[in-house]
Amino acid sequence: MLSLLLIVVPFLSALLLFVSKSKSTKQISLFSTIITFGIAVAAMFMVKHNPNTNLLQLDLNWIPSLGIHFNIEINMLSSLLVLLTAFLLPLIVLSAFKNEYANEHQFYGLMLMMQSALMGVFMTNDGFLFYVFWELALIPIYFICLLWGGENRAAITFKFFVYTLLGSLFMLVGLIYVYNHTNIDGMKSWNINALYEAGRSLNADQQGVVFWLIFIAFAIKMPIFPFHTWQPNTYVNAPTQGTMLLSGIMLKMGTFALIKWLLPLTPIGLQDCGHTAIILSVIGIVYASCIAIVQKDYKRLIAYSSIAHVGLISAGILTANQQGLQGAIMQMLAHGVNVVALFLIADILLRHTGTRELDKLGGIRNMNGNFAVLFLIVVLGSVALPLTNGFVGEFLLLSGVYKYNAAIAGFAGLSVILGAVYMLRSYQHIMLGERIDNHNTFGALATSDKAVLIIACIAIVAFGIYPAPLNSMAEQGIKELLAIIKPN
Amino acid sequence: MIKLIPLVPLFPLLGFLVNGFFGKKLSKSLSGSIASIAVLASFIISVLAFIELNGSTNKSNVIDVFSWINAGDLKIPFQFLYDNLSSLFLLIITGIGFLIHVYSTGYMHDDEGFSRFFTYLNLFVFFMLLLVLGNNYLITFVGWEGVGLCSYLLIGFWFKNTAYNNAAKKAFIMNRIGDLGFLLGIFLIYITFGSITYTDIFDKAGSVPTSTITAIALLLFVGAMGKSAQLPLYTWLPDAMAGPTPVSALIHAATMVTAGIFMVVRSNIFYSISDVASETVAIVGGITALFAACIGLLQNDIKKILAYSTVSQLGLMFLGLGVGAYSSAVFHVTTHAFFKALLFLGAGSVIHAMGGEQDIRKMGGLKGKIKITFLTMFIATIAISGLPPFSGFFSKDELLAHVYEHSKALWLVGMLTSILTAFYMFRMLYLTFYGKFRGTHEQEHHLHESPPSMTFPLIILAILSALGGLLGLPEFLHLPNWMHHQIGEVIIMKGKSLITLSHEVELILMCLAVAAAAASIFFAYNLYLKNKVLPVANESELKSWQRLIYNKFYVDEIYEALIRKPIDAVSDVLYKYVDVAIIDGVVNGVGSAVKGVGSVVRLAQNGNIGFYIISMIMGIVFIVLFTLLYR
Amino acid sequence: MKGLLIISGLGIVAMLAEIFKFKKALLPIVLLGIVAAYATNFIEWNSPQSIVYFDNMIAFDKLGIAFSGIIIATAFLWFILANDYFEDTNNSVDHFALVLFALVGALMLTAYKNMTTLFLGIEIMSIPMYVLAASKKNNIKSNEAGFKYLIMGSFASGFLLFGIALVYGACGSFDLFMIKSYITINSATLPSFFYVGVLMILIAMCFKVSAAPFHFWAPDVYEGSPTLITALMSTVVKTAAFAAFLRLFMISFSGVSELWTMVLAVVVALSLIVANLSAAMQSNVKRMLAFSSISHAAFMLMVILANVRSNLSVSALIYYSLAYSIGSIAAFGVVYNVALKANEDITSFNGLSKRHPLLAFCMTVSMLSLAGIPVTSGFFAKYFVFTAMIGTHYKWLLIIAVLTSAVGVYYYLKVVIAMYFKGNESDNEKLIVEKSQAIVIVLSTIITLVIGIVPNLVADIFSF
Amino acid sequence: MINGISINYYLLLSTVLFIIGAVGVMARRNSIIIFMCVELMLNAVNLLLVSFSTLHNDATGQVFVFFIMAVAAAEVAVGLAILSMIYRNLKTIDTDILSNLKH
Repeated sequence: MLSLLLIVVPFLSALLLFVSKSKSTKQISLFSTIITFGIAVAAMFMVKHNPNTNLLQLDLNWIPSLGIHFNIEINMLSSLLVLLTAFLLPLIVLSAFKNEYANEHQFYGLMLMMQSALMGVFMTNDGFLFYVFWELALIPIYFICLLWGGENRAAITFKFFVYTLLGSLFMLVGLIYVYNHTNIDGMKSWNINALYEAGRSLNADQQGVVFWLIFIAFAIKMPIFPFHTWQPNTYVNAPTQGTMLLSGIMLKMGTFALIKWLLPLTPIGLQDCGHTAIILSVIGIVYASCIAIVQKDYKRLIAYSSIAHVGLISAGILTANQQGLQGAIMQMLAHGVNVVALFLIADILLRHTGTRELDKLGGIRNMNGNFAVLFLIVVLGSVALPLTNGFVGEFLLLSGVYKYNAAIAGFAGLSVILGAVYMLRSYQHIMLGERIDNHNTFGALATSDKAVLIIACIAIVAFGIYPAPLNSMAEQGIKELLAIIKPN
Repeated sequence: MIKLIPLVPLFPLLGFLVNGFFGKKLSKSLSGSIASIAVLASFIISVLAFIELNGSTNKSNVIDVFSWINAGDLKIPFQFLYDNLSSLFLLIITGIGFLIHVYSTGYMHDDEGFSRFFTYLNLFVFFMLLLVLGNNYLITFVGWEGVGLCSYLLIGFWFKNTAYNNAAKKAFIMNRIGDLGFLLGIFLIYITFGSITYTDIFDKAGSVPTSTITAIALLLFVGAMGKSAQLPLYTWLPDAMAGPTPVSALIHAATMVTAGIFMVVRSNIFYSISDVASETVAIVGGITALFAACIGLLQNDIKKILAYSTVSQLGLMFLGLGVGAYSSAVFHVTTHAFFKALLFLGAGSVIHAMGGEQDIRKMGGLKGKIKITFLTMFIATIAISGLPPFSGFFSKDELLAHVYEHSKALWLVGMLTSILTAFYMFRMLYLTFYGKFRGTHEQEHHLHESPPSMTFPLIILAILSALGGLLGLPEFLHLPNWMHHQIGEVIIMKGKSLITLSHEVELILMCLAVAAAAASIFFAYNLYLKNKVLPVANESELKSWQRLIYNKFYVDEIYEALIRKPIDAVSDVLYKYVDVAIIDGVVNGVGSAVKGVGSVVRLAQNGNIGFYIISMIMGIVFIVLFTLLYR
Repeated sequence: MKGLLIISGLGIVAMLAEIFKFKKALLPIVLLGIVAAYATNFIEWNSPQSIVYFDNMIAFDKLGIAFSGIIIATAFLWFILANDYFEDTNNSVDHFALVLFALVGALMLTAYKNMTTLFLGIEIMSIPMYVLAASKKNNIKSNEAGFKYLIMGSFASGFLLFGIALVYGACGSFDLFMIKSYITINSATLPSFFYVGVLMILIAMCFKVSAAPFHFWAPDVYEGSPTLITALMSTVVKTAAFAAFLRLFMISFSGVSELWTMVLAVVVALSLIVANLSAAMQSNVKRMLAFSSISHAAFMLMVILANVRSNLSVSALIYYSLAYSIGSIAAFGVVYNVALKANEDITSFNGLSKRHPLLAFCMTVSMLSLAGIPVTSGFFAKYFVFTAMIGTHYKWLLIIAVLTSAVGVYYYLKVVIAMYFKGNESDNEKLIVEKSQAIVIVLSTIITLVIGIVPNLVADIFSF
Repeated sequence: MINGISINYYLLLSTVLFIIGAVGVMARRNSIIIFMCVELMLNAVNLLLVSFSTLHNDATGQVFVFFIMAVAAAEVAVGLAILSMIYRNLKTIDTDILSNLKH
């Protein structure tokens, strides 16, 4: 029931917004997202302390003849992603308060729609339903980018949509292929366990094919080098909240799906092809980091940094060991928070100074010290300084990759250095030194922006120092998953 | 008291929080006092705990704080290890830290970022304490990166100045290069031992293949190279002098930069097992020592001289570590902390008196004007030059004796370094305090001794620099070497760290060192005091070898040309050509190819019935023929 | 069968309307008649076995009734949508009659059991369509459309007949089951002209469903015909053609499937590529929908291809036809209304989201459905095709289908972008849509969504 | 064998006729001639059907021919109507002119 609420509450709120066109759109959305967050927290506690309650799962027969169920469940792993989604949405909604969007009831409505679909993606235990939610999540974000994006948005969102959709179609083919091999009492089934079983029963060649078919969809979504070129443009052109949704949560769809929908499905395929995929991921880390160094637009810089981060996450996942996977989960949580904060900062910069160009900024620290501190904490979180949230994930990820192959880990570890280079460089350009042009005021932060940044910073530090509550869940969840991937 | 050890890092953390959140609202004196008292409290606990430790038989105390990271078989508790090594470092950090806090209340008194400064300083102390207290590599690493962060913040303390910001960034990034090595070392340890907890792994090191141990030791050493500014990662340290002088004293002389030494001593078993690794450490240390000392010869910025001297001294310590002289190295860390902190603080006092001037060519004749500063700095200079009976003499001598036993060539390098050290230190002393005042009239008028809050730490440190040698009196003279016993507890393979030289040889070495230093001082005396030679103002008047040294062997420029520029260029190429042109080009190319083919294909739809019929018939003929023939 | 008779009767009634002057009442009568036809159809569905008519030349089995149901339902929606088409023309009753007779042909095609009825069904359906295509008498494009349709249609009929003749020559019968059994018994001694005959029939049927390289007529005819007639072509006519195709090749020629499956696979591949690539470059929405209908035809052919191999349920094809028909009705309805004041160029859609948000929403849903995005019916249609195909050894075809689907998304989205993104602020003149049409469009949209969310409503009923 | 003549000859003849018709449709520009060629194709089929009908001694083939003839007549009627309409609008029945709908 709780799990259904997580989908239904945002969905109904979105419908309410679409229909009512109320003046207090912002308040309604904030209220809805906070309620959802409350439910998510409750669900997480329940997972931890009372996992067998049937409040957490729901299994309705949707299309019986095809073995399709409306099957959603909050378990150890999904609760973390659900929590992330529920945690970020209020922040994203709040961050939009200072922007005046035309037709804002639609804007907020679409965001809530998106939340609903994302929740579905993370919770579902039915392969078909997964695909449906996966695509459904694409539509609101497409419209958000299309209707409220920057210049040239039509062509860019177009590419984004077609590109990701192409990937999804391949995934659909891969999933159907596995589905065709399922057999539950003579019936085919889309149930995740049936799919796992069917996937494992395939021979090496078949698993390899399925692996690539599905991996491509995730690789495009995350995105992994060299399927990433839609991403920077889309991130830059999307409205800030769209970018936050894309990078903060939607990106995690890819990584999470990799964990839940690919690794256990094709263990042999992973063994045979995982290496190539890891290498692609790792190339992406260094490649995107290098490119981030020379970016002039701060938002684009963050976009590339996101590619680098996700490359490491993906590499960690594909190593399929406890540390890599657990690190991936932790890093997803951390990256979600950090990147949302970073994009908000980019938006604040744009609103207060009219530009995001590094060369035109500078000296803001003189004008607003509090902002500088918050910004710095976020930067430190994203360069994974110890005792920030980014560290635990990155450390575990790298140790997972190291376990897999030391040389690859060494190469991937370059991100430790390069990340510091581009993050500190941009921070210096924006905040430090003297102001270049003659704008000498930056102004105080809006309360909503400040609230978002402070909450993000608290999360960054708190979960950096004491990650255990989340980490223990990730550990447990990954252990269960590994028991499926590597039964012996 | 040992149970209270978690309080030691907690106090500075609290100080940090108080100053960080409320600093702006507090008065300067309150803000400074809070910070200083926090460190003082830690110092007091450290002292009490130290006494307890020395009285007890249990030399290795593990204190659980909380459970931190668990990932399958990788379990990393937040755990402290309080033993002879960490207890000593605690004393150094909190003791000298406290003095420098006190000093800073005076030095930074007029700065607008006063409370911010103490916020950072307290945070630094917190991280430094974590670094030495951790019972596993990861907590050490947390401290390791944390002090790097504080170093970054403090170097760039005056954030309006772009050069300072660049220096800060450089420090952070250089350190991160080392940190990557450290991190990889940690991973290898984890893979090898299944744990990264000190108390679990050191005993097992003997049963691991030496090649693995070598790899671990070398990777860890990469980390040490970054943090302790060894070749080739040393260039950040001289630039780090951009920070306020107390910072240079605390972070870039007494504590943070010795973290590398600490870590190597902590991991001594690896270096004892692996000859390759220890050789490397020794050679890198030796070369760095000599190299930095050379550069120090011709520097004119008072803080830069001290910075290169620090690099050089750190090199000496690594030289010692490389030959297995762990306790001597720690001994030298201790004495170096005293006299180098003193030198920096003294330099700070000089700069304070000179109204911000750092160029020794514009100083001179200060000894009468700022007596306490002069006297204390004089003591420190003697100490660093290795003249008995000051502390530097004992520690350096013990260290070089070890080196001599191990390798004559390296010993020669060490000797040369100390000769050069004596020279440039006295050059600095003479140019600063003797002769005539060369600054502006205004500066001369302004000259004054620093307030008591600054001179008090100077005096304490001067006493320590003078008497610090008592901690490790030469054993061959049948005197008690306390340091050796103290550190000996944490050395797992003791054999390597014992000196087997005959007493005569040691005595000769000692005399030789003293004589050489004295000669070098005399040379400096002749040059700068008697002949009143002044460093030239213009670079073009230098001889070519001097110019080479003056420009620090162009290392920064080489790095710029070999690393930074290529990375920027490659990144630019990657972005403009590979990413936008090739990869995105392919993606867009597919798109436009579809459109292109589409616009060609649609031409077939030309509207002419005749053509449609022909196409149909061709289709039919093809299908029929193909099918029938194919069958 | 009773439905077929009712509709034939309706056609005759329509012709009488002019004489007996009840033109105004004709539409209600026709709608009532169609409802009645649907009802009888439904009753037949529930009767235990199929009833045979005309010496086994027509028999409404489950398959036939299912397709008839779709056709009748679509026609019902179409008639409501088209009411002002009939009002506009001065001889509207004739058009009524023509559409109804075409419907009769279509129904016949769902239930034929004999080559004769196949041929008659095709012609009864096609000849009125030729006239309807050319029904804008003074519009040169409409004339041209009718002419092209006629010439090429009769040309294709020639091939169909030639093929039928050859098959008859080999087997000695027009009856589908007789042919089937003859093939099974004498599979080794079939004369080579028999094979040519089968291929000829295949080609003619490919023409009727407009598969490449026999698709050339479709874009031109779709574009030139009055929009509502195009809607009829892409729904009723297309569904009927597929019903015929399916029956013929499932029943009669399944014994020689290795002969034609390869050909069909090539045809499908060619259709997918040509249709999607050409559609991507169209600026006329109607023409774009024509090319899109070719691509959907290819998808439906894939089901036939897969069925032969894996004997999967034909419900996939039925579902696909339904989804496509409903989606097309909505799409053409919107195109028709948008083009009333302007033309069918994509620029006419600019800013539709402001001029008529409801219409824009419906168009978006039907575009997403045609593009095959969940949770629209089009997605399930594609899903069924993929599921059917993945068990066969035509996996390469699947890859082509996936790739070209992505191209498809491109051109469907172009319309969406035009509606929501393009257009200047000043040109916000509201679009006025007649209520009955709006109802049909919204209804179709709702059906699209409902059977997209609960596909088993349809799929389970039609699983055999 | 029909009256001592092999069926293949009938087959050949009607095929040739059919091809002539098809080529005519393909090559000619005049719409009327195109119609005539279509008729030729249909009549080729008729011939074939009749001969097979005789071969098989089965009347259905000949019945089919009646259907074809009826349908052909209807087709031509519609066709000529459309043609006359086109002629009214364009004053020509050349198929080359009828290519407004393209690409």
